[in-house]
Amino acid sequence: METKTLTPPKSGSGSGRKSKAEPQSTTKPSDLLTPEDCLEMLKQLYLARYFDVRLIKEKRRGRLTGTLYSSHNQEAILVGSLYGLNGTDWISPIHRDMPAFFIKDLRAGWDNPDRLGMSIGEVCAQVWCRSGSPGRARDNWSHIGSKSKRIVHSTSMLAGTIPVAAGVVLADRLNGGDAVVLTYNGEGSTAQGVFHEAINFAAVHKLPVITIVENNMWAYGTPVELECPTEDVATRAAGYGIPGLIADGQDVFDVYDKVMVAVEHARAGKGPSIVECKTFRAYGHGDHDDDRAARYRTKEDVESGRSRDPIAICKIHLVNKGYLTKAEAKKYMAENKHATQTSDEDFPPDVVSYMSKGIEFALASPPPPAEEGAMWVFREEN
Amino acid sequence: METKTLTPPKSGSGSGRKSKAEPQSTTKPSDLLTPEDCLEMLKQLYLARYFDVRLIKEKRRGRLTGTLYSSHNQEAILVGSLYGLNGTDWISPIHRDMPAFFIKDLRAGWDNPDRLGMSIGEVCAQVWCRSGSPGRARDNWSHIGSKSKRIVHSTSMLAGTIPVAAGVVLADRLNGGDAVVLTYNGEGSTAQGVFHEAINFAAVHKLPVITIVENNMWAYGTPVELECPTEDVATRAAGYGIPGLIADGQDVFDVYDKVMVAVEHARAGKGPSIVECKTFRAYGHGDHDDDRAARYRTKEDVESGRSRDPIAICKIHLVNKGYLTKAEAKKYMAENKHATQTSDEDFPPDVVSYMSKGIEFALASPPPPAEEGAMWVFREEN
Amino acid sequence: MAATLDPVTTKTNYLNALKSAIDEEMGRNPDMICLGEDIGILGGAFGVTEGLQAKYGTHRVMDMPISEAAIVGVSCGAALGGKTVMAEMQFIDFISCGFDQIVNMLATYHYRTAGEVAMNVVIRGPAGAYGGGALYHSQMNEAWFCQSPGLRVVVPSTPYDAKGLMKAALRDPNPVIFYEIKQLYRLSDIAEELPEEDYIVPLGQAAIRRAGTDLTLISYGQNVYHCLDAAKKLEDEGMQVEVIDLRSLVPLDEATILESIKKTNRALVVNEAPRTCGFAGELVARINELAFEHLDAPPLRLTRMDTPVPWAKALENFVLPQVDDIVSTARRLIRY
Amino acid sequence: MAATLDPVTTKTNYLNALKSAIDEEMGRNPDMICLGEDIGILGGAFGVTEGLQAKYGTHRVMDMPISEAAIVGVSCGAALGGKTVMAEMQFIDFISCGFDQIVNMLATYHYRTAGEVAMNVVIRGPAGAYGGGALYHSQMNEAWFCQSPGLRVVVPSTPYDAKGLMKAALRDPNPVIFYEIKQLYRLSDIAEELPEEDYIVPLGQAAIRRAGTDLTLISYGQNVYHCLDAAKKLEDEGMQVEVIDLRSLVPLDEATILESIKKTNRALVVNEAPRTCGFAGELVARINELAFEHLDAPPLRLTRMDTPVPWAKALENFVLPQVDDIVSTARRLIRY
Ligand SMILES: Cc1ncc(C[n+]2csc(CCOP(=O)(O)OP(=O)(O)O)c2C)c(N)n1
Ligand SMILES: Cc1ncc(C[n+]2csc(CCOP(=O)(O)OP(=O)(O)O)c2C)c(N)n1
Ligand SMILES: [Mg+2]
Ligand SMILES: [Mg+2]
Repeated sequence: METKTLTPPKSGSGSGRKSKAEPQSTTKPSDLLTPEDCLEMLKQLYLARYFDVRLIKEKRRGRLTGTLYSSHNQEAILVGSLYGLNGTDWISPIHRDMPAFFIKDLRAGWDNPDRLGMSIGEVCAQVWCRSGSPGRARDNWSHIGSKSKRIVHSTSMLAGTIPVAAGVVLADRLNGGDAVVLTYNGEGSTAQGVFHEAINFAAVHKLPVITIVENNMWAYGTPVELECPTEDVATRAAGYGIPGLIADGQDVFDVYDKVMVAVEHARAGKGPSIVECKTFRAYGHGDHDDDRAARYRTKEDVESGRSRDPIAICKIHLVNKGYLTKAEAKKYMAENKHATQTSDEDFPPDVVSYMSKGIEFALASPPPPAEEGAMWVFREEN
Repeated sequence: METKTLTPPKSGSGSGRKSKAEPQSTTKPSDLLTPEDCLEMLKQLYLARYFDVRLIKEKRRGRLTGTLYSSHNQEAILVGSLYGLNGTDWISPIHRDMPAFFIKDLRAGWDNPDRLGMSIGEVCAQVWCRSGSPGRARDNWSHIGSKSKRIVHSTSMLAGTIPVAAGVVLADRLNGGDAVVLTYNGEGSTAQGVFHEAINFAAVHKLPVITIVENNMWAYGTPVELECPTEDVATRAAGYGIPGLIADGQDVFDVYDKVMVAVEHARAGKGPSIVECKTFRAYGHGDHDDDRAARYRTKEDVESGRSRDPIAICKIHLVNKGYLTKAEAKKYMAENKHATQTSDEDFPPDVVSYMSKGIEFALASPPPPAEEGAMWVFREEN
Repeated sequence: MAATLDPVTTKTNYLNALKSAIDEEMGRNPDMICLGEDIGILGGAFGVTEGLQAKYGTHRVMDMPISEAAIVGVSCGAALGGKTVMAEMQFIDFISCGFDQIVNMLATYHYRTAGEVAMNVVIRGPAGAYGGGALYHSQMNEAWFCQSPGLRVVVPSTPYDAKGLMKAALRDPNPVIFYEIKQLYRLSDIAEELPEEDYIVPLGQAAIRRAGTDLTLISYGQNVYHCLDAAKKLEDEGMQVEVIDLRSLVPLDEATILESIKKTNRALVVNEAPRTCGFAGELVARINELAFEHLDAPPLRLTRMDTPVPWAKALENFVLPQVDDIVSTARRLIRY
Repeated sequence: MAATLDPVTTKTNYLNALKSAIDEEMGRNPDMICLGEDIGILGGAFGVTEGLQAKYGTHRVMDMPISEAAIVGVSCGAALGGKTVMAEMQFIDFISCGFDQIVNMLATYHYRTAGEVAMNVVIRGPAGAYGGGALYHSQMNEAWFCQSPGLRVVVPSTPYDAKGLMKAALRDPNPVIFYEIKQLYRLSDIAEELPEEDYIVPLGQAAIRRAGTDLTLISYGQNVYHCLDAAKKLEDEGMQVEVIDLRSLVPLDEATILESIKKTNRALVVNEAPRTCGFAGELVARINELAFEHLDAPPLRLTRMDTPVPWAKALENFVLPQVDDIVSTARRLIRY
């Protein structure tokens, strides 16, 4: 843990034009977070990491089916972007965002049954392909959602949820609501046509659509420079005349700050933003790709890309703020480790037990009965 | 003809970032045009106008089938953008660009059989739905093209030719060529996803794709502000880090200047540009829409939108340059007239006869025989 | 709107029937919105939504950018947010530009969510050939969507059905692809008096347009009229042909088809879509499954050739089924 | 590439057969290029293009942005510019994102230009269910393209065919949609020795995988193996079933189908795609048209139910045709 790792790769607005949404004063939204908030965010980082680490291990033991798209090293984007939302806000996570489903509105209480996020049990039931999944295991992994919890259900088709997200906040606005929607997309996905169509539409109508671009430098086996012609993906915002913000995706508070600027902008009726979060994909594209990824990315690149662990960076902030002692910071050392190098002792016990209860819920849930394959093609009642 | 009408609505670069492609010196490409060039451009404007006017009249007499998307008042975009091209460059016109098919490489000689543009007879044969059309009247109006004349065949699906245009110059580059491609699109069409996908791809690979945006303020019955969130459509370029130039679409020389900057940029391997040409749609979206358009656009808007006739503006330039006397300028007065108010006397006789010969060619060409409907679904020989 | 001026004596055409269906549903359902290109200020390319924006406001009748994928995707989102959505494709041919959002997002939403979320979305647009519209203003591409489970597919052929099916579609919780036959929009021959009171035509019920005993002609959309014309000619030759108008393809009214074939023992399907993998072939397969034992001749289909729809009229006629083709094939089948 | 190490004793799997076809065509045709997501640096999600970029350079093997519409459209443009193009869809399911460019631009180019411009483009990608891939990694959406005139549609089921059909497709001047069955990619059971010399499998020729007299089973892709398994079980019961592997759907080898049915007088089509408007229904219709007089029983089809492909294995099995379904339906048909 050296302080130099706090330095973000870059910051500011990626759009050519100066963003009107940039904070004007020097007080950042994160300055207003309480010590409890900050410690909660650290704990959520642990939870997101533990969830991923645990799944990696379960997958290696052959207990899970389907592909695992690890969110390791990208957790600060999820925690930082979700922390400031209202429960009634919408989100649309994609393949690499599994923890988002239960981190949404987690602030409202980890065991609060009324919070507007999925339970970790539901998410585990989905991963374990059980009927306790919100989608009854009819589609895989991240393709779950919930109308009541305000989570859009994605398909596999990248960027395909952005127009849906625009539609859902359009409906909310028509109903007099003030919800915003956060859509998550990899940098590679921003090349899709529907990304353009949806953001253009949202910009014309100033809809509260915030596109979080998780720029982890790779889209499967293709580096960002073959996906995007500009240095920053946030530059895409300039084409729509909307703010294009860049956050240090390793720093949960910087993500929080940039997203809250976009959220305020959107809630005030000023329209969409793009928030690019600079990060780095820790492993292969999916777990099936781990071996090949080790060949198409140099060891040095991977090491430097992963040198700024979001848990470590969060701790530095908390120590600097005086919310955590150095000794406390060293109590659980999940950071800077490969998933398989970690043990449960590297995580706070309540994090481990929360996830374990989620798995218990999943395992207690039976697989869906075969006949369900033919059900729900249509809604039959009127 | 008042000089105030020379004032363009706007100029400069629409992208947020200062375009690297802006001319550095004060000598504009059009300053290097010879008097013959300038007079030829005026004649091409007359020809484009006469073609349209004649078709409007023929259509009203019930002699043509299909919809006529008039290019009236937008001719300077076609003539100005095409004039500086090489014959071996590619173009992809769309519905409102019928004159582009024969204006391409017209500079190489109106009666030059080797020029790399369509003959006006072929274009007329297409409009009259005859077998002499390059597509043998299998698809309608602007959906013609020619591999040998280097014109991409469009479908009706707006913006759909941009990736095709990118592909054709990709092939040319692989073959060691230096061709550029001009793709034409209305401002409304830039909302399509494939616009984004194609330009993003071209920008990543610095392919010589120039997108001419004919911003005539309306997409059918929808005003530009409901199609595009920025004041200038050229701003879309900023999202790709490419030049976004704005031309006065009523001024053939300004169009020429901006397009030539983009062409040089592209030919030098620096990649794509967007050139927005500000103009105004003279009539309804198509001739079927004339009556309704008169209701959804105010009379004042239409009058002011059409107050800057490209023929008139070209003449002012030529008079100012000393290439045309004021008397000569008044000889043919096609400008500032509704199509039905013009007579053949408003056009130079060689323009009228050129078009008339084209129509003769068309009428001499038989309709395609019925059986051709079933032909050419596949190429059968190997 | 002429249709509402004097409902007792004024006949309503197909287009006005659609217009009044949408208007009435907008009136009775405050949660319904309309999305499409040029549907507001202009009132639609053909005028189906004329007057709606003035009546219901720009927030309920939205002029969309030229973005079919966004139109469909935004419709999905609005439906997820509780709205009923009418989404217009300016021509049904352009639906290909929103294809992924239809087959992978819209069609599957209810299935994927195990019934949690229904997509109350009607995607409608002008369709069909025989009008010189060429490749991209003539399509009947319903088979793509019949092959994509989760979508209802509807094709009315009369003003009464256009109105009743549109209302049923807008009230159905499932996504519907609604084909409007643009050649019928203003055809005065088929204009008819419509009930003043609210009515629907339920999805999944075919109509027998003409009773007969010698052969069952099955079609929908514009081809229904070709079948009726053929039936008249065949009657002159002494043959009694039954004409079934399917009206909705998904769900399909198999019972009516079966009943008819039990009586006629012969079937001919007429369809302007391309032959291979079109709905005509599907019907032939179903007739086999349902009624093989009742068949005295092979169930046949007359379709467009496997070509696009060409522009020049002679070419268009050549590739599309014509009344005379129906007559001669029907004759052959009856004499089989 | 194991396949080329010792061609005499080493069998080639389906994936390596494809790889060598593309490699050899790239070698013999300097005007051929490959476009796709992750096909260069990575060598493709499944490795079909592994090593090609190193061998032929980044300008002939291009890693494309995640833009299926651009991949197809750029392919059209490159073909217009004289190139032969192999365009990969990372999964065939994503073809929906490039749908308009395929059905309206690519498929019609030769038609629209009255034969001036041929589109020498092969769009290929991994396809098929039975692998737990769920809704978006399991599709067989070939019927959409069979319904879109101007496209050839090919589905090989063996390494020999995979290589021979790929080469034929890459030499065919027309656009081809090429379905690779991903469950077969590395299946060692079906690996086989391939000729060392150049060969093609012409498009439009079916293969009889097993001769029989009692019933004709018709399928393609993965279902061919289900049919062969069923045929074995039926043989144990004393029934001789003929199994036809279509290999290409457009063009279709009608002659082989007719010959077989003349002999067996019964046909069953097996197909993992959804039922309504799938290629199975098309085959049933064709069999009617071709061989009605030779049929002793209705030609039937076993298909996926009209549902998406669900994830959980029990559900997936439930909606897809299984060997036992084929056996019992075949038995019923033979005893009809
Ligand atoms: C439309 C579409 N095309 C291709 C794919 C296959 N695919 C899945 S993930 C992926 C890479 C995504 O990269 P990026 O958007 O950067 O997200 P990351 O995986 O890096 O988080 C690709 C190509 C897909 N899912 N959808
Ligand atoms: C994909 C697609 N959607 C819709 C249409 C119908 N349409 C034809 S022209 C047009 C308006 C085009 O406006 P713009 O791009 O500004 O060009 P303009 O006609 O003004 O020159 C529309 C909506 C189409 N042709 N293609
Ligand atoms: Mg990425
Ligand atoms: Mg316009």
